[in-house]
Amino acid sequence: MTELKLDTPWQRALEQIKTWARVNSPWAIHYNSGSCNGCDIEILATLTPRYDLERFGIKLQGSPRHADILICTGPVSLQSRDRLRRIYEQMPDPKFVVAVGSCGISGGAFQGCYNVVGSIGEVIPVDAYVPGCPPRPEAIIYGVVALLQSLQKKPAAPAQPVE
Amino acid sequence: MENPESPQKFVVPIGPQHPALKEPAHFEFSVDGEIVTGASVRLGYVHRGIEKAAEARNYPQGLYLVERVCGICSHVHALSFALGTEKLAKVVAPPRAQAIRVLTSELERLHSHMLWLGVAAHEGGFDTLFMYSWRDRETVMDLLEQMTGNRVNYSINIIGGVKQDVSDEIKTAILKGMDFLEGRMTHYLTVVTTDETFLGRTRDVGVMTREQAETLGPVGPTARASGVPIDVRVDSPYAGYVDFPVNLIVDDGCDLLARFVVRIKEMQESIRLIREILDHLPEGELAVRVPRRIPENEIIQRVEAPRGELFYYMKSNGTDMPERVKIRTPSLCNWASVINLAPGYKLADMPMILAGIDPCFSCNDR
Amino acid sequence: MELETALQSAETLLQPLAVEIKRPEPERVDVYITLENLKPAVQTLVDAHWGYLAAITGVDKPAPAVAGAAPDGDVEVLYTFANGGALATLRVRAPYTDAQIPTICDIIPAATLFERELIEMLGVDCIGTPDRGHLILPDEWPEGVYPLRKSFTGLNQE
Amino acid sequence: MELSLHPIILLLFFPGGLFLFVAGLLYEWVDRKLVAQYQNRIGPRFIQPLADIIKLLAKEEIVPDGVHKGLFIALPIVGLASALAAALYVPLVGFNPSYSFNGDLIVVVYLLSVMTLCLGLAGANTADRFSLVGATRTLTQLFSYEAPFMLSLLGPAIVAGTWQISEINAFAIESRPWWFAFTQIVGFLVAMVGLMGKLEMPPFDAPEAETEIVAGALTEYSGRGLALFRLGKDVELVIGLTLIAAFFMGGLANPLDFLWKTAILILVVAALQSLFARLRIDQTVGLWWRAGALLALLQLLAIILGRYLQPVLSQFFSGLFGG
Repeated sequence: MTELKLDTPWQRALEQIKTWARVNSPWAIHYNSGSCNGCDIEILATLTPRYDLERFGIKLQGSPRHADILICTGPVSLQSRDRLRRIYEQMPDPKFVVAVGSCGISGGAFQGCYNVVGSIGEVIPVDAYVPGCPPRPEAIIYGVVALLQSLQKKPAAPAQPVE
Repeated sequence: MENPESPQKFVVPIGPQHPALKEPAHFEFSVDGEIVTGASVRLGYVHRGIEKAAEARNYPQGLYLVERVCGICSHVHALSFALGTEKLAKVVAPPRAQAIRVLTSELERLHSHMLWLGVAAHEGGFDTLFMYSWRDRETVMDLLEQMTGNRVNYSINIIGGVKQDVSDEIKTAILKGMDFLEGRMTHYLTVVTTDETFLGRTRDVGVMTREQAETLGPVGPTARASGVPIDVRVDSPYAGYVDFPVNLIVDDGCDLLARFVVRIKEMQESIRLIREILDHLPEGELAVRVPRRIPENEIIQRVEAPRGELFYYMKSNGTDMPERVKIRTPSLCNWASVINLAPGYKLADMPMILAGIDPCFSCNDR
Repeated sequence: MELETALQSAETLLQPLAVEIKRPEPERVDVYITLENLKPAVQTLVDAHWGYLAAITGVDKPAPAVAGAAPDGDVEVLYTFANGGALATLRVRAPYTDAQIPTICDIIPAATLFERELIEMLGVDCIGTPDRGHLILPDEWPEGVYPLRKSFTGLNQE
Repeated sequence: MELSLHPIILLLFFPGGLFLFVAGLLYEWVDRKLVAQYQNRIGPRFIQPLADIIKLLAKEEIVPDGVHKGLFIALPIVGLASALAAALYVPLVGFNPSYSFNGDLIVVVYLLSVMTLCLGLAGANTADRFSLVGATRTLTQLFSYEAPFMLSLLGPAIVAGTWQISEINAFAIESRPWWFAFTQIVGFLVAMVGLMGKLEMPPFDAPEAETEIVAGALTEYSGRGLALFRLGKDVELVIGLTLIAAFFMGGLANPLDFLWKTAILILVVAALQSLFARLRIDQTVGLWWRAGALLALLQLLAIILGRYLQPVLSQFFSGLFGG
């Protein structure tokens, strides 16, 4: 869809407000596509009193329709490959993906296993990787906040459809 | 357990992605109104083929892999694999290493049960207990990190012993943490047994009588909450449990409330055990040398994971790679009890009943 | 029940049906039985309330030490029962060509999960098992490919 | 306090639209912050609800297929409109309501439940399983808390002898020391719990139980529809709190009154939210019909008896206390 790029001050101001809102209230949804749930309990730990993601406005949502960020873990087992793609397509634009854990980057300890695709990047476009097995809650928070800051510079391009 | 899908039945699919499930699995509850009439589960979303991968890795690499079967009970898998390999090689780890292994597995039981207490309360909509129990769990995670260097997948085991020692400074930190947790445990026990709305959600829900428990074959706290006295630490003590005996905690409440009570009492028992281990930590070196090539042999090793009896069958063929590693995790046994007991209860009870057996999908999909 | 008495009772119970009984480890007894008296053996253990079924393990190409290994290799299935500290394992062998093993789901209903895994992982056909659906393998897994067999070297990515 | 402003300003800016949105967002923030503090967490910043709404408005709105498009778009708008309409008859910020006529209490309670009706219809509109279950639960909960909530509000109305909210508010201001919360304690409790049922706050959030049916009727909504529904809920929170404060806490004479009384109420509501586990839908309905409706009826009986015995009693009391 070609967006009519009006560069009037009103348009720029509106764009700034939209980016400010997106950066300050990123709702997340979590999907474990085959991980050993080490990363998943660290993601849940970020919601609890000591780390408390709600300070940054990040709320874990249940339905893909309500979410902006897909926090995905695990080396994408064959069974959950097209589920992952379906969830990604159910999310409204603008959407982002954070791959948590070294399994999502390169398959981690399960490289070469017969039922594993290997990395999340092969299934859906990923915006931020958080390495670690499992990464500490601080690292996960840093990854999501870094993604938000990168939004500050360039406003979100509409995601290209996944083939 | 795929029951026939008759068209007029209203089927509620709780799919791979669902806020109640921390890990993917596909449940289909056939419902009329709010009452569940049938339940079926499709696992396999987290299957990575670890048993096949273990055959292509030598023993130390296998230890690294087996720790990542499940993130919550990683030490127990590594302990079982290490004990099994030592049995294959007819080697016994030194007593100090055995005691440190038991210390770590009891700390892991504490953090796993607290994690479960939070998630089960969250399933029932009691978010405050979720937040409180996970806040207190951070103390155990700090202790584990101080002792082993990592919060999850602490890999303190090596084949033949342990890597890190327990210095006096760590000992005092653990004892201080245990005092704090003991107070919290009594608080949780009172909350779980007196809070009216919580009792409304757990009393007489998901009842499994003793006879059903014997036929459906659950293991661990789910079985002990229905009066079945099975606990590998008591039945066939392994590692340090020989010199630090555990007293069995059984409750014949048979319902979800009993499962909460059994697990909280188990945490109190773990705290007592940790204190006892730290008082009489045996002296000696930490590990013993194990040859790279393990002679041809075949063993069965059973270990008590936080969720129940973990069963390892290992077969070596003289090379430095195992010929067969069979991992039967406790969650696999507990599934039969959930699926057969679900009909009759309300749809709103399903997340609580599922959380009652503390399912770990990465454990049972391997 | 004390460890030794448990093992003794298991041995006496299974003596008539067993081809051979061994004690590989102090707390474990192995009972080699033929395919036909698998069900009666399981039935006797269950009737005597001898512990519970801990696991069904499939092993591909067992050690040639036991006589009668089929020429093109075969699968050995171990039914392990646990009673307190004692373990009793019933060992059954089935050649690749027609790996047919009678199901024990009618005696122990909870064994259906173990059998489903055995069927899809090692290609052993449990006759009469109530449910043969994939337990942990993905839906689009090709037919006839059994991952835990030594002959399987990896899913040739299509 | 009388407010003489141009009706358009009344409608669009001050107690009406814009101010109500800001007040709703602030109250939602106070509510989330308090619940977080009770749970030992830090909780969101004060601009969080504003950022949520703007972000949702800027998101792409997906209309799922198998859904009646017109209804899908219209329901959130109707829901928010009915909530805003109800705001006109309620003494917001201590000023007299912009419009009031005899019998507007019934109209306000009806308008507030139109919002829940829209939610139920929105859920039933889509084919998604979770929304269908959510819709049935929303409607069952609507029918269960409506009666006790209405009966408990009737208490002060009967004592004040009128159906007009502004007059009840004036009556409550006159009898200042005798707050209705003390004289009609049962009515106050049932009204408070009724408000929490109406806004589907935990422990009554079975219709949108996150761990059972994802987001209940709102599962399929994204972007604008979701923003309007959330805004409607916030506005209803403000209206509900003002209504209960006006009736049971000695009326709202000036903005300061409004502020500290609703602050107390939201403190109590947040505490109740974090104290209990979520009740199943059959438990909530059982609680309402067995406890709620019965208590409210007893309360009404007591008031009616009090009305007729009042002339007799007042001489007795005046004799006692010297008038």
